[in-house]
Amino acid sequence: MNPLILRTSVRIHLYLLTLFSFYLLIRGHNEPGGGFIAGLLTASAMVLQALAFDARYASSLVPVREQTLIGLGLLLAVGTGVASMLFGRPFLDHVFHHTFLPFLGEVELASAVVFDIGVYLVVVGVAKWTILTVATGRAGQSGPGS
Amino acid sequence: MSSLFASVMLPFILAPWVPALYRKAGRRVGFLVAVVPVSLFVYYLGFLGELGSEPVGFRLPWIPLLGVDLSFALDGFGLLFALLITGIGSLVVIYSTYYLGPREDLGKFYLYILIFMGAMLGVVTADNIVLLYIFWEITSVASFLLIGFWHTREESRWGALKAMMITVLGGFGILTAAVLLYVVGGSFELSALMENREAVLASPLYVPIVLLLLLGAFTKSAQAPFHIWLPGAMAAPTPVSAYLHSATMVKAGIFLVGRMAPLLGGTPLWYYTVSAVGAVTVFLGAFLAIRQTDLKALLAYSTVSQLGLIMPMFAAGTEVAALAGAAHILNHATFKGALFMLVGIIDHETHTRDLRRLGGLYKAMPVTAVLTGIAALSMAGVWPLNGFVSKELIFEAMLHPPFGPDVWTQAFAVLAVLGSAMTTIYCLILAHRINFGKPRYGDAEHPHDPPAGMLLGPVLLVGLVVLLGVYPYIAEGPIFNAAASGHMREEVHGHVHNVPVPGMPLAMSLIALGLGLWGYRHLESVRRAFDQVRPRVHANAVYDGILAGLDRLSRWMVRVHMTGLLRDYIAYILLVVFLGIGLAAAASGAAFDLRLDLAPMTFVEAVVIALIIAGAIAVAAFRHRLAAIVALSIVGLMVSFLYVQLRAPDLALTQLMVESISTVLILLAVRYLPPLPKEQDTARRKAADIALAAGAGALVAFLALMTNANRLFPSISQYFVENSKPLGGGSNIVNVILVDFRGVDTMGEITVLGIAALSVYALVTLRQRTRGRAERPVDDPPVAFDDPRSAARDAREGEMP
Amino acid sequence: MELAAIIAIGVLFGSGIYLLLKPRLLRVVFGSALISHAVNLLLLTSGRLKRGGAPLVGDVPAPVTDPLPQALILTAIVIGLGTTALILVLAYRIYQEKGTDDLRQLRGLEDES
Amino acid sequence: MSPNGLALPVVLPMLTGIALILLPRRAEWQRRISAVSTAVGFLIAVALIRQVRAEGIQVLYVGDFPAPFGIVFVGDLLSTLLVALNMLVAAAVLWYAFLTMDPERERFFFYPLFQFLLMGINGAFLTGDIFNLFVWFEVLLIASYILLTLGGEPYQLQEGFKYVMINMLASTLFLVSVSVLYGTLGTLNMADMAVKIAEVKDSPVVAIASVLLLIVFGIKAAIFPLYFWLPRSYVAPPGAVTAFFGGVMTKVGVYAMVRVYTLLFGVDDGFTYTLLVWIAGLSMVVGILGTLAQMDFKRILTWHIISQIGYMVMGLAIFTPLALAGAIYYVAHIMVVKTALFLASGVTEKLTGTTNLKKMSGLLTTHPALGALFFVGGLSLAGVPPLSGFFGKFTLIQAGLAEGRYGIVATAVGVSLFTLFSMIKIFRTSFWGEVRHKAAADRAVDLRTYGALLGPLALLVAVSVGMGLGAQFTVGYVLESAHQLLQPSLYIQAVLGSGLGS
Repeated sequence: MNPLILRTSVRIHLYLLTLFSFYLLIRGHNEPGGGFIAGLLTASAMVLQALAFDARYASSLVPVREQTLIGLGLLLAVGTGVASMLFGRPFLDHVFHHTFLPFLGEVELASAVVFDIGVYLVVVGVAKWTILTVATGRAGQSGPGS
Repeated sequence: MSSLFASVMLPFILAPWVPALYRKAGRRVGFLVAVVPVSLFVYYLGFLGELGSEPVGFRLPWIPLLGVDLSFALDGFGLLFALLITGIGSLVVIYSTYYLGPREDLGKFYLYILIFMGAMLGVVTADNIVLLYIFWEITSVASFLLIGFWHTREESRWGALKAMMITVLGGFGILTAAVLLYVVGGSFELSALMENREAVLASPLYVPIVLLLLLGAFTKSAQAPFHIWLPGAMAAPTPVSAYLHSATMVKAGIFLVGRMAPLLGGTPLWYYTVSAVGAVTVFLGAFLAIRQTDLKALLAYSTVSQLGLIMPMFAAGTEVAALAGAAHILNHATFKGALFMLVGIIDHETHTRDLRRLGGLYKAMPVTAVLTGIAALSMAGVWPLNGFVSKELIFEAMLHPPFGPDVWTQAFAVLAVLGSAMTTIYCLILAHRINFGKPRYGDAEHPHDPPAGMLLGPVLLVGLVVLLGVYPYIAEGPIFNAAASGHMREEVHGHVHNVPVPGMPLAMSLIALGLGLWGYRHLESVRRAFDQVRPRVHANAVYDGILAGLDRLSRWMVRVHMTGLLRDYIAYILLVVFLGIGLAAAASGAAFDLRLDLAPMTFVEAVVIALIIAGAIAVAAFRHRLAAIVALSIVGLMVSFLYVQLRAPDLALTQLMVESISTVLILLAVRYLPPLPKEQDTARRKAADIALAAGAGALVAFLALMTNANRLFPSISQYFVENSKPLGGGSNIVNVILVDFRGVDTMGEITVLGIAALSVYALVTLRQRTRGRAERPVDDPPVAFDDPRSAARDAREGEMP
Repeated sequence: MELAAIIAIGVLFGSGIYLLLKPRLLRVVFGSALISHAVNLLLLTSGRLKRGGAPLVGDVPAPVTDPLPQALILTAIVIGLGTTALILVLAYRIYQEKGTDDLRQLRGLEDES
Repeated sequence: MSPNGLALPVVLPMLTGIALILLPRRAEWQRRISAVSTAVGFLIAVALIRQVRAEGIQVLYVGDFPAPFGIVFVGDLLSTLLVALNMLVAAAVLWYAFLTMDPERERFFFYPLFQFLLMGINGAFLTGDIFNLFVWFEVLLIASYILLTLGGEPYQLQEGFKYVMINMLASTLFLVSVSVLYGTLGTLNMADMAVKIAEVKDSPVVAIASVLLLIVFGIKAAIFPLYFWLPRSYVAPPGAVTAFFGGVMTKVGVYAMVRVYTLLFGVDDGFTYTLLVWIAGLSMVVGILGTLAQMDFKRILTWHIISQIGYMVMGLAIFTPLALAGAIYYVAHIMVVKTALFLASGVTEKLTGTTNLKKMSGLLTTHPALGALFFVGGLSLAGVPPLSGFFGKFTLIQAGLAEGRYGIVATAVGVSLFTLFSMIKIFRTSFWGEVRHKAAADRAVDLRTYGALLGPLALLVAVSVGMGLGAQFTVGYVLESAHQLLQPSLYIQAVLGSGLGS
């Protein structure tokens, strides 16, 4: 296959898959989907990029350090729990509130969604980092040391 | 009597400061330390004449939950020991200041000595058996440290270990006996147990209690066959031998027998066991002493022998025996303590303890020689020294056993006389052979008497030897009778005699002396004769054999099953699972209920499952790694397809994604791994593997079937179905469970993922080998101590960022 | 259905164990992957299979399949992914350091007395 | 403090770990933050203990979902005690790690990984849900995998791989048992399970599930005959890691065994008792046999772990309040003392460059303070009075003899003699003797560093001595918690009683 066609189609794939993964993430509370699936989907989009181009390019598409992604994701997840504690509620007690967003229809602004976004970020970070590390046999963007 | 408690604690409290004191005061530290035992000695002297069978006590709750309190009681029996501990302790502390060279670590030495002193005082004043045991073990530890004081010598290290192992073994006996007593008598307090004496004697546990307790006593007091540690302990500096291993610690076993006798004694078991062991020990100790050429070893065996003489006195339960025992404890401490110090002086002056290289010492060091002679003759039981006084009593006690004379008690008496005869022989060696005759001074040209400070201890002790021999009445009431009373728990009014009283005991003494004299005159032939009679079984050989055997067993065990092969380890686990589940199923006995509750299956599902099965077998069978990977991903895909069929859309999606990502990972990783070679498994091994694998598969299938057939309770998941929307605000129940109902699981799970990513990164990136190693694993080739490489490594380690 | 699933579980588990017994690192990794499939299916069958639709709450109440095992399996799958990645990397790092992928040569016995 | 306090021992290390990942990897920051967090964690655990003592068993319904549906965290006397000890030991080990960990490992996430390990362990202690327990096990395991292999030395990798695979198999078996339990009992909440198991006591399913769980936790706890992974894998990593693993990791398995046997299954039938008592005896004997031929400081200590687990199982098997108290006391004692001894081995390795006993001697002459600390720690391990080890052994002997279990008591006593033997072996060969290794002054470990290295060691030894001298308090506490464990209704009541109403 012509590498150009491959690359173009893969790039289109990337945008489509990423969009789709956001969709899966948001609707996950009501339909099949959720943070894991969305995260894994985004990760496989990046794997495609890595196969079509190279690992470094693929990783540069998400210009955030992997460890930051993971850290932030974990922070969001545990943060919802801590937040509920700060409000005097039991740990990880989620609140939700229905609202209407354009294009997506009725969506609830649930702290559970924040939790799920955390999951998503962790999965993306982990998948990206692991694949890059194994693919290059070396560190990804984050070299040792600060 | 809180002062009693304070007196026991004082050495412990002061001990930790000694090393610091040593750094300040240097060699004079000994005199400062001596203040402790001297003042304690004075304190205990104050009790003289006050105490008999009625103790003074002190009690402080410590661990009432376990029945262990700080309860102390001092009676005449304990007082005798306390006086020995502090009195001889004072002399030894002063003596050691001269004995130990300027380069010795006196700080540590006196630290250990003080700890020992406190512990020993604790042993003889504790009223709670567990408390007694605690102090008992501390004496073992202190003795270990003191025997090993010259730890650069192999024999010190070896002797220390042996002493520790054997005495601690006995200690465990005491502990176990104490707990059994608690089970039977409901208390650890001796005074409380005395009230329940009948229950203890009647209990079926009485025999094990006695045997375990005696194990403790025999090991500590070096009774045969546990005597082997005491000669080894002679590797300690001589002051230690004088203090711990002749005057005090080795008498702790005797103390224990004496202390427990009112509770456990009075039975044939008690009396005959102790007497038999004692009699054998008297004989064996003396026999072995004669064969020694090292003066300290000779003294060590003689101590063994003498302890065997005293021990049965506290098992008899008669007044005369109690008195004899009490008197001989004191007397033995005086002459043996003196002898050890004197041998130390001789060693110090002539640099040898080999009696073949010594002779005519009287000319060179007359004071030492005279003192040695007097002390040795006292040990032989020569009138009018104190050894004679107590030996007469002992023989008399042996002739009046508590259950009447029988063939056994006569045998004990004969052994005792033979032992005494041999005692006479080696005492004459000490008194005569090294002091007179041709001058032989070991390595020294002109040995001479040591400074007065060093002689202080021996002079005082030999003074006592003479005083108590000539006029024993001075100690009769306040010490001997008081101690006997304390031991008997009733007032004893016995009498000692300083002049020979015609009778059977005197006859026995004379026979022993006569035989001994004859033997000494024919010493060489006696020695030769003794050398012929080598015991078949050496207790030492047993000890060494046990250690060596365990060592071999250990190596064998590790070699046989710790193969280092993952295969074996997995197989062990599986075998344990098979065995465990088999046993559990067999033990529960109930019949299995196999009423299956099955859902219908569609054709598509059947095909999917068939593919999964085929794929799984293919993964296991394929040798070509790419083929195996393909088969593996087919299995994964089919599993996710199965999830779709089984109404699990979220699972199907996740599995699909995970499958693709892990396939990519495997493919990437495979680049770094070599191709799989043909395996040369033997047919047998392969069959074993297949059998194990098939068994494991069958087991899991069985568990699944069993679960299916035993749905004992309805599931809680109905709650999730009902509340997903109202409580979780979502209609995808699985997702709501994940983020809401069981959000903690998810939190943990993404943490696992995060850690995995960190790990992968760190594993790949951090390569120790390329930049040297910070900490080497132990299996590396040994690096010499002065290897420049290791120096460089240390330099790296030293710098902290 | 359950019977067929159970047979599949048994075969998956058995094959996985068979691979764990093999000396090559890669095959051991494959074994662990098969075993986790087996266990996930086992968890699924511990609930009842196919007793209703997918666990989504519709407007009309309808029986659904037990959602709880599905949630548990999801957790287990994700944990499995993490572990697999780690094992893989460990395997190839061992090969890099020791120059062999044969567990029979990775025994660490020679250093012991 | 509301029951939310129970989440803190999990949340705090997690937040700390996250912070350490997000912040620049500067060694000082990493150290300071983890030090402060661990110290605070310890204080929180102590506060939890006080709360449990004052108010009884604490239950946190995570997410406000009632039991048995949501996940619960349960703090009773045992679990909060173990959390506190975990944090205490962790603090000491961290202190040691600050001084010894090489900069490379420090930069490669040692500190955050350590925090995640703490999080997993605390979670395992606190959770009241069997699947959640699995998750915490996975958290602590995966953190342990990497801590064991971090640094990538060949020996580490090779032994680490086996460790990982064996634990993977154990986790698999754990999931198998969870699915059996869920399939038959329909619940995951342990209190709920206890209620249901009590109704169907005779079902073979219960017996099989109990044995499966015993095997799963037995692998983690390294009981006989499932210990073989331990002796080699624990000697591979750096001193600080070995110290923490040796002190704490296997005790999580012991805790889980104690929990399921007291809450779910009980040891009242002859089969379970026989099984446990044989496991206990053989663990003791095999563990101690393993030490006898070893001539390596760390290896002797690692083999000991197995024999000491035997004592804990012995207490569980006898199953009286006193016996269980002895087992708990032993767990606490070993966590402290074992870590201390491993730290001592680490310090000697720093000083001499080896753990091989044949290659060092005379340390008592050159480093008397280290010698004293090791000696006291070793005696404590061997159960010499009045140190902490003695009271654990004493309580177990008392409990065993009161029940007439003579065989196991004899084994326990005999094994402790050889425990002493092996401690003395170390002392004899490496602390006594001629000075054969280079003096500290010649080596890069200067006196100040050496003094600092003794700090964490001294802390732990002091705790051991305190535990022994303050036995009235410590034994009282473990007795109280044993009573609590032997009345599972308290636990069930606390979890389900108030939970059903909300």
